[in-house]
Amino acid sequence: MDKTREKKIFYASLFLSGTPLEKKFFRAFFEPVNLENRLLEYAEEFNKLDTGLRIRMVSGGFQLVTESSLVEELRPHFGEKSDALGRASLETAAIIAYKQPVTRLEIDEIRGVNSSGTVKYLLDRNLVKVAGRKDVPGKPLLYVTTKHFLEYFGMNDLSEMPTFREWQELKQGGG
Amino acid sequence: MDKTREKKIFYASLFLSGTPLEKKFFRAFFEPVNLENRLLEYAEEFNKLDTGLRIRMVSGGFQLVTESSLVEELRPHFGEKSDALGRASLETAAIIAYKQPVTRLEIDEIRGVNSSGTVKYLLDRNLVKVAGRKDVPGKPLLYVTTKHFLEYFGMNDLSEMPTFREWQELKQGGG
Amino acid sequence: MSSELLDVSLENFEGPLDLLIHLIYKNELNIYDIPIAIITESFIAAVKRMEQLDIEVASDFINMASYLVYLKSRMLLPRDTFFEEELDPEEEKYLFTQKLVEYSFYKDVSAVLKKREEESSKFLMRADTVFIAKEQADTEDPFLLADSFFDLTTKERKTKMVVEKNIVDFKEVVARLKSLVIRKCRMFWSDIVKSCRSRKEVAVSLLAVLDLLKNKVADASQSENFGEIVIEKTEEKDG
Repeated sequence: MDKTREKKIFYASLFLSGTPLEKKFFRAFFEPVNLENRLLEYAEEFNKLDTGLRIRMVSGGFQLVTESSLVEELRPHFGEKSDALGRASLETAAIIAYKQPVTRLEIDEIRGVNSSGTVKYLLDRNLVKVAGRKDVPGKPLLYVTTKHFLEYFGMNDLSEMPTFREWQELKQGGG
Repeated sequence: MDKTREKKIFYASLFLSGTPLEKKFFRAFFEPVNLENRLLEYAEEFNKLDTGLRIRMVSGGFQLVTESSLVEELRPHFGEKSDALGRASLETAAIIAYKQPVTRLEIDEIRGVNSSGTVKYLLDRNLVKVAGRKDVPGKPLLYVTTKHFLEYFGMNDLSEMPTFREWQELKQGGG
Repeated sequence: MSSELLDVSLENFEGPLDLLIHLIYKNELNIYDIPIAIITESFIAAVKRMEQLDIEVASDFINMASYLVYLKSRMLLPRDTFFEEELDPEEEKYLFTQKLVEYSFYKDVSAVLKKREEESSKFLMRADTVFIAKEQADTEDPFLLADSFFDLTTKERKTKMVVEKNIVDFKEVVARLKSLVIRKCRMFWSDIVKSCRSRKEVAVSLLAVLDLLKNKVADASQSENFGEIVIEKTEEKDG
């Protein structure tokens, strides 16, 4: 396949998907040698067209998104309908993110309240998922965060989560 | 708003939207004077970029689609390819398109066979819809074509279908 | 002609009108002036062929066959043998022709639609709207997670370690409540309690309120036993 065609298929795929596509998706039908470099090149080329659309790298893949400078105008028409996470959900998500894999009981202990509702809500929103069972009596389910979680919080991977030290520094700097 | 920004928002909106966007959608936040011309200009400009994505005019609006030449590579991954319509469905759809609003009995008479199955199928495929009842004994349902009908057949509006006169001239000229 | 009919099976035709059109073209007849006798013969032959092939012939086809026979006889019989209420045979034929022409039109339009369907299906699109995720508006960033998590975990540690001084700064609480009461003029004790993160903080807040009363920054009143306690800014009577 020539590069022009490959490039077009790359852009078209990102458009049709609407969600991030991993490199391995393209490996299935593009020449795999040096593929990542080519994809990065295509992405850069696309972004230079300055169409209001951008290809960004996210959670190990590529995603076609709108330029963030246009969000203000677009949000009234295309803003996510679901609310921002409430405090309970955010707390639960944070515990799962930092402690994963973690059981519901462990979450409950940290929060001091029952979290079954919020865990279910996070499962529904595809921010967390079940990843097996813990090898203790009762074999409770273990929860981990999803790819969408990374996307939602604008991270490439979990190593980008602020450490305790970073958080403290920020707190002191801000206060 | 300057034209560059307007153009970007136009492209970004088409990217985000899952359905064609009509001119009136943009009238709400763009300068309405001469808007259609500007949008057509933007669309043309975008198509010249030759990215594998195209803006097409369909069902009275603008829609971002992938280039038809890429369909073979893309379809296995993204084509939730709906079944092509059978002859009975196409005939029934054609009759509804020309005769709307029309009752099932009227369709049956033209086709010479019972069309209840195909009408139901077209309803399921969202190609036709019910638009009230005819004011005759029995108050039969009236059927009309949907916006999706236009999109499905790649038409901007129903006037793109051949007229009976055109067809007759062609027939008699050809015969 | 019967050999031409080998391809005739009911599934190939949408109905009797479809079969008629097929026969008209096959026999190179003029649709606008159909020789009824010929078409009737062909039609009946086709239906018989279907029966021979053991295909169940739908009643629509049988009805059409009998209608054609009727029409043919009407065309042959002398004019004055008709009943008054019946149509003139030429008019009857005209209506039949109209019906066929109309059907033929829709049949051709179906072919046009088929082509358009094929063309249009090559343009792929995304049927779901992409909604702008929250993070693009910077409403949800990882620090929000850090805040939630470390707030929880550090709070936990504090209550376990019980280093009273570190938990709630008395002076800070007094200052906060003082500025609140000055700004809002009036507040409820229950609201203050709700804003506290621990029982220690409630206790300190109570002391702080008492301090405000002592320093005449605020007055407190309770209309009934166990009722709501209202804390109000002291009115400045004499400076």
